[in-house]
Amino acid sequence: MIYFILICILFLLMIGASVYAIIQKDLLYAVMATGIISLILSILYYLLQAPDVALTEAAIGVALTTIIFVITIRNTVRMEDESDKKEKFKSAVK
Amino acid sequence: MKKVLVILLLAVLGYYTAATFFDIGFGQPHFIKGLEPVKDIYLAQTVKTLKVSNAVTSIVVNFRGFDTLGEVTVLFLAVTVLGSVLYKKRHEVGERSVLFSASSIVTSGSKLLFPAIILLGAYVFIHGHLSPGGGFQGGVIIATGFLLMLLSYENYSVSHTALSVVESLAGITFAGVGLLGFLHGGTFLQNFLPTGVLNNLFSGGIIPIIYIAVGFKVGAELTGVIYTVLHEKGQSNG
Amino acid sequence: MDSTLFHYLDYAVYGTAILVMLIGFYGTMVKKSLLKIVISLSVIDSGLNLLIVTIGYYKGGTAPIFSPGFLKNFKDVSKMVDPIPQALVLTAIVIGFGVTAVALALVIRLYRHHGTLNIDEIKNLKW
Amino acid sequence: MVGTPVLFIAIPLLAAFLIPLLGMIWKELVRIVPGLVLTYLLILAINLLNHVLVHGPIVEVIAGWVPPIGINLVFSAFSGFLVTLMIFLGLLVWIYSYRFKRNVEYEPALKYFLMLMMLITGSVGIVLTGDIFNMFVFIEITSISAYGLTAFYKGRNSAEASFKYVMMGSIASTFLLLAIMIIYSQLGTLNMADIARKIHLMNPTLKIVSYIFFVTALGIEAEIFPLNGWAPDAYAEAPGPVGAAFAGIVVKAAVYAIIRYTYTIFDLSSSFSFLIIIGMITLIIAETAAIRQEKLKRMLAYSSIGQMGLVLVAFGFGTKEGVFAALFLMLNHAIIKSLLFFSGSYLVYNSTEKNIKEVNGMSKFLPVTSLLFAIGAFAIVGLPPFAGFWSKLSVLTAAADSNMILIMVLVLMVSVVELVYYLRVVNRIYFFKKEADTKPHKPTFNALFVMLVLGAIILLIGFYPDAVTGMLHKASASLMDKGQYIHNVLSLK
Repeated sequence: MIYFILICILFLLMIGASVYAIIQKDLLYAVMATGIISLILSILYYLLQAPDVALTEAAIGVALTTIIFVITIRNTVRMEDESDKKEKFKSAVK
Repeated sequence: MKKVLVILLLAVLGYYTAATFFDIGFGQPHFIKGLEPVKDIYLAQTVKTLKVSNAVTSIVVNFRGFDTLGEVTVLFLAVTVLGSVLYKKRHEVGERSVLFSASSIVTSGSKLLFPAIILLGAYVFIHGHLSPGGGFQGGVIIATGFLLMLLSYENYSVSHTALSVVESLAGITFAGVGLLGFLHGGTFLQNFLPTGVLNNLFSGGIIPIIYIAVGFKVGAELTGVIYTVLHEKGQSNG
Repeated sequence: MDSTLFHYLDYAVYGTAILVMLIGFYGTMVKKSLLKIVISLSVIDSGLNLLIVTIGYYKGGTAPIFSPGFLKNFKDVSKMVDPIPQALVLTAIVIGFGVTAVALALVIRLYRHHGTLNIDEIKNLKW
Repeated sequence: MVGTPVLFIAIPLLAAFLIPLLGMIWKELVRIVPGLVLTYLLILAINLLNHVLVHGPIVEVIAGWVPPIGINLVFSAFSGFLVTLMIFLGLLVWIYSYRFKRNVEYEPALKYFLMLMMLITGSVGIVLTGDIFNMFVFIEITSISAYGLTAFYKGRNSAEASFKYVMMGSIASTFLLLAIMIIYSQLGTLNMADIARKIHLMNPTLKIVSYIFFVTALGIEAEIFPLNGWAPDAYAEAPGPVGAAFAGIVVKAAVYAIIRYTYTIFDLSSSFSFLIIIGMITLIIAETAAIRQEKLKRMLAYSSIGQMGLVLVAFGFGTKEGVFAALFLMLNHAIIKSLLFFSGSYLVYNSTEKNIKEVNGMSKFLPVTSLLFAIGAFAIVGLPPFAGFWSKLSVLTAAADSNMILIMVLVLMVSVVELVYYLRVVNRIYFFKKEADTKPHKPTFNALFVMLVLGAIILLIGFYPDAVTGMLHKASASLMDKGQYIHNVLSLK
């Protein structure tokens, strides 16, 4: 039973994260959401008896893809609607 | 209006995809009865002929090794395309973008972790035929090690020449081992080495050799991707 | 009680994967920001990969690794999950990463030229 | 045995990995080595094709596992013909761009030639492979190099065109993987011949769904109507020779894939009329769009899309004559459209907009290039005595044989539209006054050589079509014979 609830929570989290990744205006948060999708995916792969795929997804999806997105956002704009272009990543972090 | 149309289109697509996959069913044998699926042959031959413990490795490197050659080429091409798309004349190359200024805890911590990460990556791809993992996973782990160093040290740099030499040599090893399979009247990528004993480190014939080459290649390529993108300091209005 | 619940769970895996894919498709078609489109493409890839791995799964199967423990206890190959979808997904993930990197490089260059990522403002070519 | 088909993949890959190292020794090697590789492959292809026409298809096994276990390559008369054509065009594109790229620096030149070689290798792989997932990998190789080549020039809107292409391409690969997995989940195999043998056991609904996914995915690459939004931009923004490579090599490979799925793998009775319908829609819409274009390369791109529609129509007849006509069209289209792209990019060489009106009066300054462009234009419309006449004639006779008079009439009407917009350009070249601000650019020796070779081939086929028809008949016979294909692949021990 507890197992069931756990898996259901994983599924709901994954759908929630993907919806969040699409509707969130702040691209940095959206990218973090894709990172969370990958993390949940790699747990699911492990549960589906695919350890090789889980390892790959954890390394590529969570680490590399996310960091490339973050670097791109750093070099371009952070907000989706770009209403004020001045507000860049760096000033927001500090 | 457009959104409604898109949602309608996606609803149709989703309905048919979902119907198809619910039809296929989850978790039970779904192949049509009476056929012998290839996976049974793969699993049997993995132990019997190739003496490899990890069936995914044997498929990726041997049975469907040609796919892997293509896949490595895709990554190689991605690095090439990245360099071509983001190419700037030498004097225009900007500084590296710095995501954050790292404190001394981060720098010394990553210095400490870096050898361990590289070691883990090497372990993963050397043991690719025995345990989960392999060339891709190990290569990616090594690339994350370099990523850590690049992020925490502002002036840490990887020699571009060294990266491309490693990449080329690993690629040549892969294709060359493949061509050596023609020895003794064999075919491309055919195993020509003794296969050893199951679950030993030295087993599986050419599979560990190819996976180690793939590991080096993927590591060098992904490091190259990160390095190229990181050196792309954006001007606000270009 | 438990078994019926788990029966619904069967459909939940496919449902989740397809839903994630559809959400990604929605993003690629509706969103205006180039980066958002690339994010949507990577969401599609996630859903697709989950779908493919799920096809290879058998209930109560073990991972396709002939470890010494497996050889001692089971010796039954049919207890293993299908390794082929896993091998294909391995390839697909790496290829997807390469495509994502290329797309992001193009995004950076478009930003360098136009100073914006909004599709409506970049439209020099007819879409 | 003179060589094996796997060398078509292995040698270019080996060279691609070697070239960055060789470039460190002597920078000129970066330009020379791809040409040497392509020359060697062309010789190999011609040798193998001669062998195959006499002795029957070669099936190459990889990694020592016979089909359906391992991956296999099939070099039949049909695939061999396409491979030879592609490598020949690739070699011409290389000769054309060898000096064209002189003014480019070392690093972009290295990347250009690598991407060009991989584009050709990927397309050859699509044609040769006998495994559906392997085909997916080669499609990805081809499309990634195409993305890079589209975005090669900095100044124009190339990155935008390329981004569009990336978007469509990613969606295409999603559908392709879905279709592959549906088939795998039912039949448990990925080998084409094995699937073709077992496909009748599959649930019809699943079969239709996977066929539609396949055609959607490949239609994006093959420029079928609702999915070809990327094509005109990519053709217009890519460097001139790359446009020729797209029209002559990439699209051919994608069309090959559609045909292989329709003819060999799926035995759906309604799929042939489906091909005719989508081909006809593509043809009509593309040709009417071409007449409205103001930029030369966009016009050529729409014309290329239209020709692909015509090829699909011809394949859709499902008869031996139809297949023969389609293959003849593919051959002619590859040669003629390359000539048009090569000469057209010199006619508008120095302009930034590449508008059609900038070709005005070019015949006085570039007589040979203008003449060759005119030959290409007349040939692609199908005027005698050029090569295009015979292919269009064979399409019409094939339509008449299948009692499809409506199709015949429509094809003729579309040809008139085609004639109008090509004549408009030729008219401007010969009878208009040169615009004041356009500066003609003399073609380099290599470019002129390539164009003359292509023009000579057009005239040769025009006056003496028997030079190729024998081979085309054998190629179409090898495509139609599904049972023989399955037998050849699966009888290996």
